[in-house]
Amino acid sequence: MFNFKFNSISDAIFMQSSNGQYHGLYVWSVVLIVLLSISITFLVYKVQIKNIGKKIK
Amino acid sequence: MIKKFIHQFASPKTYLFQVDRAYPYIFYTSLSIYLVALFWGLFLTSEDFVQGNSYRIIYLHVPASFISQSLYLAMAFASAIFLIWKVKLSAYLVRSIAPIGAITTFIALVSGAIWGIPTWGTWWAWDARIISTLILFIMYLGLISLHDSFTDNEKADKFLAILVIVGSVNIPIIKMSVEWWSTLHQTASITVTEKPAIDPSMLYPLFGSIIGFTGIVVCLVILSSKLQILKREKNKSWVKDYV
Amino acid sequence: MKLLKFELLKLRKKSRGWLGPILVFVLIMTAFPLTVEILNKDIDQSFLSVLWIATLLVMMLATEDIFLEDFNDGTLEQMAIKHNSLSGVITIKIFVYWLLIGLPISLLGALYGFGITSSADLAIQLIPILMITTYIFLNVFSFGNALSLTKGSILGILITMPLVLPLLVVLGKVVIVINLGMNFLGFLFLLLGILSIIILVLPIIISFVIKAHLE
Amino acid sequence: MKKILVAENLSYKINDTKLFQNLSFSLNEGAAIHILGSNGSGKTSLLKIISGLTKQTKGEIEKNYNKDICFIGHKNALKQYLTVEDNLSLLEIEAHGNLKSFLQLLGLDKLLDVMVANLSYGQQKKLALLRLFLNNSDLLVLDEPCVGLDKKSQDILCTFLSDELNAKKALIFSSHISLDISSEVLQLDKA
Repeated sequence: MFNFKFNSISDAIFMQSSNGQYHGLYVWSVVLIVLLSISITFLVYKVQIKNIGKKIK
Repeated sequence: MIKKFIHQFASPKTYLFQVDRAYPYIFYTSLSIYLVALFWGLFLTSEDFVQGNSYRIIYLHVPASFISQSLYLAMAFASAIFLIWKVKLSAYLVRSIAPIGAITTFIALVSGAIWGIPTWGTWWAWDARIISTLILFIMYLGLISLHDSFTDNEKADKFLAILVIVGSVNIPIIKMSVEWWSTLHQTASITVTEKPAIDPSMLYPLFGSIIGFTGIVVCLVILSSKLQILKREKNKSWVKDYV
Repeated sequence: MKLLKFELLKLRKKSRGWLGPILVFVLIMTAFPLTVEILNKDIDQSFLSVLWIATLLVMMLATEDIFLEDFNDGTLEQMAIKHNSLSGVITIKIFVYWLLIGLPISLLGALYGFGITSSADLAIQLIPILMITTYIFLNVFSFGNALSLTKGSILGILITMPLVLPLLVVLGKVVIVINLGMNFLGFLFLLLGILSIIILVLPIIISFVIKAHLE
Repeated sequence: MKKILVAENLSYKINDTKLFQNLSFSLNEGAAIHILGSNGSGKTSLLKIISGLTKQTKGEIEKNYNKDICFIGHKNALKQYLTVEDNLSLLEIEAHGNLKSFLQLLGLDKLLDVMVANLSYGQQKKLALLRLFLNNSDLLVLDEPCVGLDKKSQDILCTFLSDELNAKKALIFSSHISLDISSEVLQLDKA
């Protein structure tokens, strides 16, 4: 259950499936989009809170 | 009695202090849960028999679409509390959940579209759940623009709450009506009543990612509501002390 | 009764308010066969979807200043003070709009249905469906316009369009229901059920919204 | 003497700005209250609270009257694209024997077929007041009734209002110029 399903890093990046297609592009772009949008949102809110804090002071 | 209790407990001041204390715990636990679940899901589970490796998107897509609908429910709940007991804090919460809901719905839509390319061969289909998610996205944006177009905040709060509640009646109707169409979408992988249709080795990381993502989104809501409170109560003396 | 008469007079005297939407409807329904160069039987198929969209659009236009004018000149204020149930006033208002705009459009829609598909059955079945649909649309868009009262109709459309999309999906079924001779009455009762809920609930919500505007 | 209106400790605030606080007054049959105050002191808000459009933030208000209230605000509630006659059609005109005399008094009798949009501002205001005269309500609430009226019309308004007061109606109004009516003064200012 806890074994790596990929033999090398490049395998994990390309993610070739048993039907021969490479799915790495799709999986990794989704990962990128999710992590990016979440972290950008965090950043935007932190900056805005900081700005309004300065204004109130 | 209840009214008094709610008003005491739900003052923006106490909320902010409580939430500030809890924030780091929630953030770091949920972040680590999420990352572990993602790692597990992306590298340690075996590939799906039918969909191949692309099924791994499930660990990103399902949490987002789950949370996008739950956030609307939360908004409807908060709106009801605001309209019944006139609790200011819940009005702030409704306004601050809306943009977060829009972002998670956006993530659900985009990840679903990308997932559709290798599995269905198309990135968009006029399918029941895709349409209802798209409508949900538009509704979130509409809610934000409604609130922002009023300069009088108290009025805006009232209208927003009314629209959220009317819209919440609409969401199950959208689902039902659209499901009349024949659909491409797989039936829900996990339901409460039935035994899960996917293998337990895939289920644990999925649950982990849902829990972790929920925690992260809760942190976002906390930040957003903090911004909202600071904006709206900036003339109060306790806010100056707080900052 | 007096109020109904007065509302009728108001809308009747304002010809761009009721004649305008009807003419827009006529223009859309006349223009759409020009935009596609297809066989007659294809027009039959696409006719209904154009009909629904045209009705939707025209109802949006029609409700644009259903409350705005009365709000600007203070009539709404007077009504909210004088009449115990503002929701009753709103029901009357929407009914008048339906009488002068929704009803003619239902008949015209059926006429176009006969003209384009040359099927009398379809035309006759379209009349009750359109009558109910226009009433539902008028109610929902009035709600949107009440919410965005002073902020322009774009906002109103933006927030109420999602609310009527399920109805469009249901209407999409009409083709199948009529062509395959499925249970037409059952379908009609479904629409009537939706309408009765909306008639009961929405005016109350709208009156709540308008009272908040008057504060 | 019947009390038409009793207000106790009324307070009102908009968006955290306090307009007035702990305002108490009462209004008897046949009496009038003149609300005075600088701009932004909450005159219109108070009148709106009395007529039930707005709710006070704190305090109680007790209303004892049989027939409905009559309110005239800044907006005159006239339909610009209808004639004078049509605008009056919502009222029970037949029931009013003195409509004609009122029309003549205000100089509107020859204008019945004219669209309201073609009337001058003062004439429109008079028309709006005419609807008030024909109304049979126990409490009259007027917000700045004299704006745009000439001296003669003001006098007509005053005599009319005095008549109403003699008929045991009650009146509450705000105005910058003093009207020739016996009235209590209620000073609204940020103290």
